[in-house]
Amino acid sequence: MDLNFSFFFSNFPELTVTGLAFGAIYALIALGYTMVYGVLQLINFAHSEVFMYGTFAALWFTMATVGGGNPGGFQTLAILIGALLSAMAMSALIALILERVAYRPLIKRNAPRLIALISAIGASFVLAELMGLRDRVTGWVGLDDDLRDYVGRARINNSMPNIVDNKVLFSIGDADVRMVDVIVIVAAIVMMVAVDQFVRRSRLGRGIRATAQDPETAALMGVNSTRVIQLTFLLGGLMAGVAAFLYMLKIEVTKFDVGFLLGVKAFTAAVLGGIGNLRGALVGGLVLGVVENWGSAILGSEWRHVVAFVLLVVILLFRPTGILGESLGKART
Amino acid sequence: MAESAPGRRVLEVDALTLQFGGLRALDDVSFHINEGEILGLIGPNGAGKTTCFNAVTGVYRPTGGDIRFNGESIVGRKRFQITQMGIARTFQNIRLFRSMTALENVMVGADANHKTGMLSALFRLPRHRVEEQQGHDRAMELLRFMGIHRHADELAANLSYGDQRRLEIARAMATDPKLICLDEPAAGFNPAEKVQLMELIRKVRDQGYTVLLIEHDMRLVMGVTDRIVVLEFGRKIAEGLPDEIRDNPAVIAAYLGVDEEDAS
Amino acid sequence: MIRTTRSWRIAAAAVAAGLTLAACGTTDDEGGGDDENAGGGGGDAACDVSLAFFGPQTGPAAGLGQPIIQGAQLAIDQYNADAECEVGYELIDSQGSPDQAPSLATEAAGNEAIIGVVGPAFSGESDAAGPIFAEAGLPTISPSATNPALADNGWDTFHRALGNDATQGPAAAKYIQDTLQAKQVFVIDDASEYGAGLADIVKEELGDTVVGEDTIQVGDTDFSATVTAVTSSNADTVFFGGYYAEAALIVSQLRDRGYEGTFVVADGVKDPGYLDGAKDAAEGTIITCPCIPAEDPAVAEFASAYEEEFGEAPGTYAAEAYDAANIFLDGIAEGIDNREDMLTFVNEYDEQGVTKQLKFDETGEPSDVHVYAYSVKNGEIVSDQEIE
Amino acid sequence: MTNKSSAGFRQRIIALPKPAKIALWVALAVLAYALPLLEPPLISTPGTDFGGVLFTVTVYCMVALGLNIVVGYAGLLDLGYVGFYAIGAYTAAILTSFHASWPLLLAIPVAVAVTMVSGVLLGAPTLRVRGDYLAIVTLGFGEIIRLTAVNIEWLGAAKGISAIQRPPSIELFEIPHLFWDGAVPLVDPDDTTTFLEFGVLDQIPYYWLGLTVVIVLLFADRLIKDSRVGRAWEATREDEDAAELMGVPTFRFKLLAFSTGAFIGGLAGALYASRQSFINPMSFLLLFSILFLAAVVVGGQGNRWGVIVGAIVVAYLPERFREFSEFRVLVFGLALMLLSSFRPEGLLPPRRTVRAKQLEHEIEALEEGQLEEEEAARG
Repeated sequence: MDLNFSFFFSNFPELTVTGLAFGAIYALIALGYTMVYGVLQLINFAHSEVFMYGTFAALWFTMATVGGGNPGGFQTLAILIGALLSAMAMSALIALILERVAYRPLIKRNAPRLIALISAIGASFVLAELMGLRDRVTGWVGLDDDLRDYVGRARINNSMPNIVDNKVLFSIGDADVRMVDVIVIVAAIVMMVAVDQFVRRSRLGRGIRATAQDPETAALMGVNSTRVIQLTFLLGGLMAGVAAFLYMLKIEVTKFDVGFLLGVKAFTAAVLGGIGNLRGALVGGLVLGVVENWGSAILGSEWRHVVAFVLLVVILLFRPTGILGESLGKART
Repeated sequence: MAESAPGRRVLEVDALTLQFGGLRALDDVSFHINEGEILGLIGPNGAGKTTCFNAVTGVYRPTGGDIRFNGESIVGRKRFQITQMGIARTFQNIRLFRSMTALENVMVGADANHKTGMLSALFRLPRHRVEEQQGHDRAMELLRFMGIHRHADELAANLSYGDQRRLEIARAMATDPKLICLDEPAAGFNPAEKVQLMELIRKVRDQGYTVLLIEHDMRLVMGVTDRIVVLEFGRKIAEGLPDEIRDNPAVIAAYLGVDEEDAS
Repeated sequence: MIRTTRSWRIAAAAVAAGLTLAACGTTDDEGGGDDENAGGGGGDAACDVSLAFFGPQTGPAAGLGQPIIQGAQLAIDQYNADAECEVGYELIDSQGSPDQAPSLATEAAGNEAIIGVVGPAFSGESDAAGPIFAEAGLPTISPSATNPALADNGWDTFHRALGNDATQGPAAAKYIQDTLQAKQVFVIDDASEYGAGLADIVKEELGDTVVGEDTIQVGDTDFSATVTAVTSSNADTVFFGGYYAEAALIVSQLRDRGYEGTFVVADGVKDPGYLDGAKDAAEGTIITCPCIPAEDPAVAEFASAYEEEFGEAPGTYAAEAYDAANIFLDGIAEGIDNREDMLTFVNEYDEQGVTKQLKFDETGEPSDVHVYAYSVKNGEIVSDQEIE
Repeated sequence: MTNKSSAGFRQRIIALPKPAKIALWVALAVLAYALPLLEPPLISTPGTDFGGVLFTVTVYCMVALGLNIVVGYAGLLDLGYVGFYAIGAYTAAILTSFHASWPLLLAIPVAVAVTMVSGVLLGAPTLRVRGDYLAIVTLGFGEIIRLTAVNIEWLGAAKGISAIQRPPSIELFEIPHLFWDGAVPLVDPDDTTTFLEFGVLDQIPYYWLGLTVVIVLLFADRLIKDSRVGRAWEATREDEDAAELMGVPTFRFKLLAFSTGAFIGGLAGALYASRQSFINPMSFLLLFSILFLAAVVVGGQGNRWGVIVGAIVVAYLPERFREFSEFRVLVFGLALMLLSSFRPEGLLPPRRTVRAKQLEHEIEALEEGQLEEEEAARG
């Protein structure tokens, strides 16, 4: 393992910007983990699949509208917005279904948290496999030929038409900062701020915070806990949809099992920032993205994931509740 | 302040101060407990009784001052070590091992003084057998003493509220303590049960334990304790025999005035 | 007696499971007597025999298994179309993991109807299953396992229908040096047995012209650190040892960052999935492959037959699988119905296949491997030249 | 009322005299040993070797028993258990084949010791963090172990390590298998297993070895559970602070649980490597940690028989129903979801949980009855 510091220092700005861009995607996914954890103290293992369905929604929408080449101009913008909205709608839908099917029956019975985790793992397998077997599933109803472009190649990478010209926007030193990275970082931060403000200021948001702090008292005060939980899943789903759209913009390729690794990383980011803490998710995501990139530069990309997990362990040893601490609810014992 | 009941000092709390951020939960509190006595620790809500308790049992680390048990400082020791030295406690909100049986709960307490490890257990070495037998016998004895031996094989969670309180005391006694700290053991009891409990606490003391009792109910405190320490806003405002405390104007002002109901 | 009845039953079940069971010979369970000669087929062709595919049908690597399954399927379907006795086709799904390989191989070894195995697909499962096939004398021809060490285990039954890393690596390096005249090469691998093995050989051959290297992980999607490393190294050529999924992402992200050097990859990338994933970014990619170009009529015929049957262009190693299956099928057509004869037949085989001249040396390596360079032009993989 | 009848069955078994009980257990054990020779229809696995599948089942049983100590007894959520399994397998592989050629019987104790030490090294800093954090830290650990194996040449990298030693054989006698003609079992004199030859083609001796280890572990588990150690684990799981204040050195016991779990995981890994004779990082994916955890929870964490059932469900059913092939994972996922909804305490919950549940139901029923009465009275 040779340490390549000269490369790291000479390319510091570029490594940081690209790291931030991917970290922003982690952050948006992390939001779903952190909110559900804050309210239910559950690791929503299937949240990764909520994200994955969003990537496919963005992909399908773009495929259906782009047709031949890149239309350019205003039309491109319309397609982008459409893809964003379909990803958000799809992810939100999946998140709500998940809540209804995999969680609510268990929450009602007050099942142990570990059981809820197992149910979520099961749901995650089911969702991923349904996507991976979509050619078969549509085959049962005889639609596989009509939808071949969409459901074919079910178990391998599916890629999106390239619609954004990734221009150099400006340069820091001799490092170019490009369009897509800027869109991703800015969009992610805007979304995070929006959610943060929503949870802080709106009535529904207060309901979320109250339930996170003390479900029983919140219920006594007239907060409808089922609604709050639904809202939590909905918000997490919407943000996963945004993440999915930005991911497709940046990476352009998705697959039925793309959620797994990203989900693990996003959950790591949530814990890193302080689980249950919305701002923590943002900080955790960005830190994770940047440190992964720095670590890959110094040690080689093969150590990327190892760097991420070692970072997590080190942070938890020195700050057992994450960088910003837990806050959506309380510091639980 | 009268010093009554001569005897060795089991616990000495010396200028104990505890600070949480800007909040001074305990401020220069000193008192001691003599061997074989029942000391009541009282005060209005938020006076720092449970905080004091937690400092004595090692849950909180004092910001200043010292706590000595049998002349040895316990500050900085781990909680289980303090228990093994001979201080046991119960909890204000019952904290039993809910999915274990009553007997097992008490045996966990008895295990505090045992040394059986993995290998002894695995190969059923003599140590395991001796300690297991001893722990079992002691636990049954305590359950009988508390009058709940019929429920020995029931899950702790399934016991009645009163029995759970008794089980907690039995579990604490099983650690073979010199000092046993009871944190509001009568909370949630009806008057008849409280009388029974008073009897029980005296019986505990008669078995040779020293008792530190936190209690809200003045009648219970007055009836059972040998001496009383009164806290208010983290400071000790009085100490003495029950009769002295009853007539102490500072206590009446601070405590009785504040919370009539509790004082009734 | 018991023994034969039993294998009869299994054979029948196997054939039924593989494809539709045509009225082939007698299926009289009781009187199965000497099933070796029970075939009612025309000519000398053997009856009641099966081939097996051993590799990932499901699981994370299913995408790589699919073209292999279909390649062999095509060969068997073509054979069965004119045969009196249909050859069965068993899919042994290892999920690409060596975990289940021993149990699966043991079961396959116990099923005497199986006289040839197309696979195992990966080197890992080959390592785990190889000793069992060797012990059972069941000949295997892998269309895709390229770890050179596999041939050194002394398994007589082991063959592979493609060049190993040690033949392809030097050819790729030679092309980079002689044809591309590269001065500065950046080498990337995906840490897989295939990719890392290949990249190591290329690095060794290129020596000082290698200005940088990085290792990614299969399944990763963001390669920004690697891309930064490539662009800042001023390399004029990038070699990637790995499969098409990651290759497509890497080349896209390289081009996206404005990198203009040549992208060189090996046969694991020669898949329609690469063009689909990388799109315009794939343009100009050099792919080395120990496989005959499609301009060859036999190859073109295979490609169109494949596309007709499965509705997609042949993916990575589909042609090798087709070749491997055809070797066994030729043996069956000559009336071989047991493993021992099949093994001898395979060891002595020497025919032109779709991908190469199919002939094995004593370790089971193909003895006559030609490596060709292909390039991506106008969204298609076209042959460039043979690398001498 | 299946619940009642199974409880009745249990009561009847408990009521049996001790010698009868022992005889029953011995009979069960003999049946378990004979299973691959009997090759019973319906149970035997089509398409893959029954003996080999049974061996895999025993490995899962070991792993589930080990993980049960960590998760079920001590209440520590470990999502990286496969890391220990990998360390055991790799140590055995390195010592018997890759960098040395020790005999396997010497390598296994070393592998187990190395795994235990790694358990302590991982546990000492991380067991202080709270439950859910521990989950993600252990998950990271599992991945670090795998990625290290992938990326370090000295550990064989992605190519893996082959020619791992098999256990030494003592060939004593041959046992014929049965084969079934419909429902009629016949002895098949051509198909035999040599006792005790750890060969290439016959997986049954490995199964016998695995089964023996599982039985030993079951005994050990029972001895440990019914002792100060088991009580300390349970008390820690139930209420860590209360346990500490009752004189239980909880950290020490958590570490003990962790390293005991690691011990068993390492042993399972070493045996697996030896049967496999080849390992590479593919066998230690994060997915396996999740499957192991599923085995423990599905069966009923905290109950040693429950986790055995769970291990059988997770390891055996997918092999038995290979014909589902591509839908296997889908069906498995569905099963996990249904199970958590309809049997959240696991297939075989600890006896005490059963008792508590029954009581709860009774109380609920009483309350409901009261409510109805009240309503009726009002109406």
